[in-house]
Amino acid sequence: MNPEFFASQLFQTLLAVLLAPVMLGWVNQCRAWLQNKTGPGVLQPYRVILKLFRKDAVLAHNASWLFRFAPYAVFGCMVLAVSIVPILATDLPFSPAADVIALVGLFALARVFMALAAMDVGTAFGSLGARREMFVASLAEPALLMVFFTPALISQSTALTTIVETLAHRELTIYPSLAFAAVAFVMLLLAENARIPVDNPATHLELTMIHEAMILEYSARHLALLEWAHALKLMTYASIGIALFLPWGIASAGQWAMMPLSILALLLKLLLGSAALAVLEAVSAKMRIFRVPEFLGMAFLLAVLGMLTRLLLGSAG
Amino acid sequence: MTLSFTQQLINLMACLLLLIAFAMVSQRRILRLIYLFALQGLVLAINTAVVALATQQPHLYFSAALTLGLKVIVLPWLLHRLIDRLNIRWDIETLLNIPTIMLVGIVVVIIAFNLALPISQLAGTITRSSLGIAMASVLLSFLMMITRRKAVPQVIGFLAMENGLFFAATSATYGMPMVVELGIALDVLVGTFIFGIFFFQIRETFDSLDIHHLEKLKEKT
Amino acid sequence: MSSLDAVLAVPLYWMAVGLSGLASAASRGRHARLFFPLGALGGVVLAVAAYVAISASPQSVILPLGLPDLPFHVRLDALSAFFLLLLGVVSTGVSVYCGGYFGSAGGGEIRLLCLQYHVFLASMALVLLADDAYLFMVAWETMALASYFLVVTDDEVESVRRAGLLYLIVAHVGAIAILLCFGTLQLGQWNYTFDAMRSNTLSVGWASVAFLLALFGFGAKAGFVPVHIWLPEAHPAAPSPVSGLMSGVMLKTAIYGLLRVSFDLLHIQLWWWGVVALSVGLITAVFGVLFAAVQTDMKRLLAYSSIENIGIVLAGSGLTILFHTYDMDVLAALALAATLFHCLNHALFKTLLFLVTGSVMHATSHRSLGKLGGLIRRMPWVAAAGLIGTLAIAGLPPLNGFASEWMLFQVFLLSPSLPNSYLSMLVPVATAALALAVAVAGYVIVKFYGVVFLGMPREESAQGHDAGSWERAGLLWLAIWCILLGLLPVFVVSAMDPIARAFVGATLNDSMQESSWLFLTAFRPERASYSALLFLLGIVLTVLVSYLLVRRFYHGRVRRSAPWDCGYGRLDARMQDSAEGFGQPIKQIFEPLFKLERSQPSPFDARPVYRSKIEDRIWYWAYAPVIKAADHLSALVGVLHHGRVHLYLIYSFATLLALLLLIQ
Amino acid sequence: MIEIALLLGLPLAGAMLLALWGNRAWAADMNASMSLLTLLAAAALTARTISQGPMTAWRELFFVDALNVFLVALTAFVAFTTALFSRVYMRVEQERGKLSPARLRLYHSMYQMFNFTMLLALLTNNVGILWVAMEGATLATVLLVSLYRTPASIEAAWKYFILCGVGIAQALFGTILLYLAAEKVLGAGGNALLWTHLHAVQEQLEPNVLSIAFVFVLVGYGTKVGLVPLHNWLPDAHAEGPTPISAVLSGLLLNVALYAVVRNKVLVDGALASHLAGHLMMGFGLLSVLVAALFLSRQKDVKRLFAYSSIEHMGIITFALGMGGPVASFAGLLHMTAHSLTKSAIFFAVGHAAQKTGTQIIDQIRGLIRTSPAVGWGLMLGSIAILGMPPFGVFASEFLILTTAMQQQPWAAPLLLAALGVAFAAIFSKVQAMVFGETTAQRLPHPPALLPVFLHLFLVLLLGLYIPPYLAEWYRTAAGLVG
Repeated sequence: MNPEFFASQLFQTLLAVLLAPVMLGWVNQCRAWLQNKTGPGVLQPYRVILKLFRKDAVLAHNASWLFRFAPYAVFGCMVLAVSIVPILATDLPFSPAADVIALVGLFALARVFMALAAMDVGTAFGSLGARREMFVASLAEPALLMVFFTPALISQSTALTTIVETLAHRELTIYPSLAFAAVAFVMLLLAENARIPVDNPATHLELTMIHEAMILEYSARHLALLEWAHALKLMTYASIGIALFLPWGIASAGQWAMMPLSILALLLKLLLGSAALAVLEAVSAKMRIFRVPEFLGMAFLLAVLGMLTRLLLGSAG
Repeated sequence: MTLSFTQQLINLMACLLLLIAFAMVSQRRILRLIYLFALQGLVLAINTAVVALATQQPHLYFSAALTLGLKVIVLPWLLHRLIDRLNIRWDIETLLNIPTIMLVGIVVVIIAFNLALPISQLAGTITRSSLGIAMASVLLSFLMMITRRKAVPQVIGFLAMENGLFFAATSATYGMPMVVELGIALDVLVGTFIFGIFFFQIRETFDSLDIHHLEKLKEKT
Repeated sequence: MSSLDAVLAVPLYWMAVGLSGLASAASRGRHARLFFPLGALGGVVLAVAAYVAISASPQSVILPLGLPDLPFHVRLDALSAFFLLLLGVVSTGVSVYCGGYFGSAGGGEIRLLCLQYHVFLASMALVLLADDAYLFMVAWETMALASYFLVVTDDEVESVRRAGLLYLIVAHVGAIAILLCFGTLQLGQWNYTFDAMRSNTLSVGWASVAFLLALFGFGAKAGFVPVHIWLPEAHPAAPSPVSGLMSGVMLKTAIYGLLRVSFDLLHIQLWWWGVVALSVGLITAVFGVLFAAVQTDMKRLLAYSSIENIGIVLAGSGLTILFHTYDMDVLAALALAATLFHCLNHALFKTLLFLVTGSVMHATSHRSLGKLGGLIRRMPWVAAAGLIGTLAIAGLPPLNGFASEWMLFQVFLLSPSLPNSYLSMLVPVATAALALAVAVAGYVIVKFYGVVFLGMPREESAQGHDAGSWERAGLLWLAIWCILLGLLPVFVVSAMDPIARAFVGATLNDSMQESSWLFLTAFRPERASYSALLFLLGIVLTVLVSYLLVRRFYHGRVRRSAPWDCGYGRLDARMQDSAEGFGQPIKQIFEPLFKLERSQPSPFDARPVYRSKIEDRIWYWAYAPVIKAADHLSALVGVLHHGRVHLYLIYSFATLLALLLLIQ
Repeated sequence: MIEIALLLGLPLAGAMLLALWGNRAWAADMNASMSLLTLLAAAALTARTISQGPMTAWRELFFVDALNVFLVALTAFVAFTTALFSRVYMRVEQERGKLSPARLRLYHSMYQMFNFTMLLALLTNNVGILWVAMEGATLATVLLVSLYRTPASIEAAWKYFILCGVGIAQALFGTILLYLAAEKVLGAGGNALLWTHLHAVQEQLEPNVLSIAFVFVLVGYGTKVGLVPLHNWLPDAHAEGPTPISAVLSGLLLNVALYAVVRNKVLVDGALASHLAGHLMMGFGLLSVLVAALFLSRQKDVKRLFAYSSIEHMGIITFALGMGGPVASFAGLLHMTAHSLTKSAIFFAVGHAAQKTGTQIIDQIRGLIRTSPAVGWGLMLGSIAILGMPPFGVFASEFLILTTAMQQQPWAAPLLLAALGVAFAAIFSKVQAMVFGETTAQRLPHPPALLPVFLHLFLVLLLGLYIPPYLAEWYRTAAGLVG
């Protein structure tokens, strides 16, 4: 494979990594507006991360190597994830290395490190957060797989690039099965990224928090990496959603001319998508932890229904 | 067709045997039971002798004599001495009441006759008609063993059954070969002795010959 | 010397080692360090010879032993070679580990242990080699017996005895079922060699009977629901290395038997067999993982997770049967490869984890998750090995567990092409079940690792020391294999090509086109591909880059302090989340599945005690009634033996009359 | 025909001598040596039969073929090993004051007498003598069952005597009927009861009579085999008698009784074209297996437990022989051998265990491998063998029987599966409790006689792994005779 591939790969990855905090900032900004607040501004996440990097790290006495290693692992996983998803163009040298199943595995890997690190110090909060995280994930992960499998059935492939190629570049057809999958995906996005109604990133109330409880022991650069990884995760999910459900405008192999256009398209989509997300969060309320299974169960069901409709309607589905 | 005198005689004996068998089943007094047993043996011996006379089978004379010696004299005498030593002369209570036993006995006899019918067709002996009776008396003494509650009558029933078998042998086939006859006789003799030993063992262990002492070995539920 | 001779020599060698171990008078430690490593040598030889034999053509030999008309037939074909490879690799690690483990810990007379252990290994090898029903059954039951004696090593403990008893009873009933299955297969000409059975053509009905008998019989050993009941009892009871072998290898011999009967000995297959196997497998998988989630004993937890994995394997073989019956042999080959690959992977990481629990118990003499914690600081080696096993069993890339599960998912995604519409409708549900099982498995194993190795010790007594060198070596061996198979799956998978060609008549080259050492593909590369190496490379790269950047631009000063306690100040180990706590959400959601009894203290209780017991409903549904019925019947017949001689006479009298009337 | 003379003469002489001096110190050794000589004679006879084939002796009064010589060898062997075991066992009993010298005399002489009757029953060619010998066996053992003179033992002996006596009487009636049928063909006189002659003319025998005769014979000898529902004497007698007697009862008497049934079955099969006899036997066998399996779980006395297991195995053998055919009969005979050896070995081990703990109650025997590993492992391995676990011989025969049943009588297969499962659970749970765990046993005054136990187990193991060709050939011919 020629160097241009790597160039595009590198470019996309860097773009995503750099864009991620902005997107998070944008979502928060929209929420602030929706709640009639001025809001901290779009660049707030950058400031937070930079501030954290400058500080000295504080570790618990009994924190083990796992605790210190976890942030890097999680960050690495997220970078890898975002570089697998075709955001701008489908000719990524890296994509054959991992398909959607591997992508889910990647998220799981990050999550497991996160949870283990949270349990490492042995505080009540950490283990509680880890438990809730893993528990939510144990229902969200199969649902996510199901969501991926619907387009996989359509495009006869689990490789993201192939999926996007088929969905984006064949003549426009409406897939009812994808509608189910899309709804399910949005629900999962909320659950997996610790958004309302499943989790509230803004709270430190132990009864409700999940993600925050896990990273409670972290500080300085470790925390910075985790926050960044968190933003990256949201970014990745957003771009997956784009790739699967609004793939139009993504440049296919070798079309360098398309690139600027697709960048514009991407930015537009992200802008709108995040705004929609903010709206969604603003209008819904945080639910009790034991409502979450029902919520995710619903998502799971929808995803399976998507597959079923696909099989039922055959190629039309 | 008219039966020959000997044949009539044999049938008469057979009927006597059946009668005695019923009498034993219904007998309440142990001493009488022994007498009846001796009587059975006597009839058996006579019957054998008659058959021997009629068919000129030398060894039958011998077995007649054997029967006379063993079952009319020795065994009754043994038993008599036994109950003298153990002085048990009182009445025997049975499990069922006598009439019921009689009824069951009748049924048994009917079955026996029906079973014996095809066989006695086959048997070419002048005594074939009595085969059914033989089988009946075997089963009757079986019945007697079932219904008696004391040890001694059970043994008498056992011996009576052996008589029935002997009768069957004579009536069906003019008796078994000599060797077998001797062997059987030996077994019976030894058996009776051992029974005698048992009476004393049981007596000294349970100081009674009532079998309901011998009902301890069972499945604990 | 052909590879068959080499393979055949190993069980004999093991027997010899066991017997000489029985004879030797060395002190416990030296005895263990001498004989178990000797056994490990056998394992290495077996692995090498078997790997060679996979690609070789089947070889067979007849031994001068056995029944008059039925000498022992031995045959080494690709399938047996593959499972022998599994046995060899795993047993090597376990034997090395035993050298340290039995040397100091693990009760029981070391000589007997040594004998039983090696007989166990040898019998497993013979099961895989047998080519006639008699040798197979002999080896099979010997395996059961040897493992039984190993399970009841600590026979003073009442629960251990009960577990062993339950295990042997289930195993024996299963064995009789297998025996009847062979009885059906031999078709009445009393030729018990597998060759003869291959050539027999059974009617559809009898074939189904044979298959169901095999499913039941082998299931009783493999632990399919509902005959899994012995498994979570026996595994905790046994010494850890033995639990490892049982769970890692012995369960696989049952899978081997099932494959042997349904693909090799039976000449036909019916599509509904596949459906039965698939559904039983998935039910088993989900059931196992849910029960694993609520366990508080680490070995019980692992035992239930074995049930889960066996269920997954069974589901895979079910799919294989389905594809095969519809002549979609290319897919069948892929499914078979995935199934076998998962067998191998599960053998490796499950054994590894059992050995880890062994070292933990060895160090802390605790088995309950409620007491352990924080061992990562005291036993770094074991913790590291345990982490690898954990990531592998959780199905996380780039380790081996993920590779086989990836293949299985690919197979499931291919199955909509089944001609029967109902079946293709079944598939999404099946996939969902599989996905659920895999995801919850991750939950379970995080609970396991987190509670055992992370946090703070929940009891002061649970302070361990790290494992000895022999134990480390054993752990390391298995861990390395987990990584290797994860990074280079293609080597193993492509080695299964002969099996696929022999059993489903398709070569893996069609079902995994352009698989290279780097890329594992399913069907077509553009359809799906996965490269663990690149994957790892990516992660390592990004981690390195980010680490170096952080180091470069910001000083990495670190201050140690007490964990943040929200100002409460009396933070202690008891406040960590317990194993029960971890299981609680699952308990909450899937409540109807479990038989729960909780005793919760009242708020005014001076010394509050919280106790909750979780039991398997299936015992009360399936087993208790049977036992009750048997007792009832035996009470009935017990009345027969009444003690009165008159009655006995009446019995004979009645029998006599009845028969006489009967023959009239 | 010197071997036969020795075979019958030695035990008889032994009985006479021991009747006089059976209470001496050397009596036990003499008992053993007599049995050894008998064994040697049996070996010689076996060798001759293998070389020369079937033969008759003394005006055809005796008859030897593969079938009965195989049982003769087995009988002599088990009798010898049991004598070895009883040397030690009985000495302990005597020192514990359970036996008076007089009773010891009785025991030794009757032991030899029992051997004599067994061998006579096996060797004789005359169906009538066969009956006499069987009755003689009852008479010889009945006093041994009540040897201890405890109420329980007397009761057991009484039941044994009455039930077997009555049963045997039925057998005699059957024999008479057989004679009646035979006499039509062979004419009156001794020859009409000679099995060889009967076998020669079996097709001409009147079927109707023979079927009735077989019913009587089956009920008669079946009582001694211990077929349900005629089995009720068996557990009592096994439990209450001295352990060596339990061993020979289980190991020998049941076999010989079954042998008597089989000999008659051959004739009946010849006379009747139908498979009536076989079906009757299969029915009895299956019933015995099922009922015995159910009884097993209720037992509290270890010897009763294994007595019921004997009933179960006799049921299996009867079922197999009833099924017929080369494989099933082969398996039946193999099972007969394996069962005799294993069961007697178990009784040896149980005897020692009971002496150690001073009780036969299962709940009071615990942790045998702690005090005396040899006894414990003997019991454990023996039970494993009797439960049909490979690589022991019992498994080999059960393997053949079950697979054959699956083909010929599929309806019976699930029943057998259930019965074997229940039996396994019942026996193994009790044995495990006795062998493992904390112990209650104390030391014995004498080292236990474990040579017989492990000798038997070794042979059974051999049967499971390797049956030497000539032995196999021998089984085949015997199976051919059984039909």
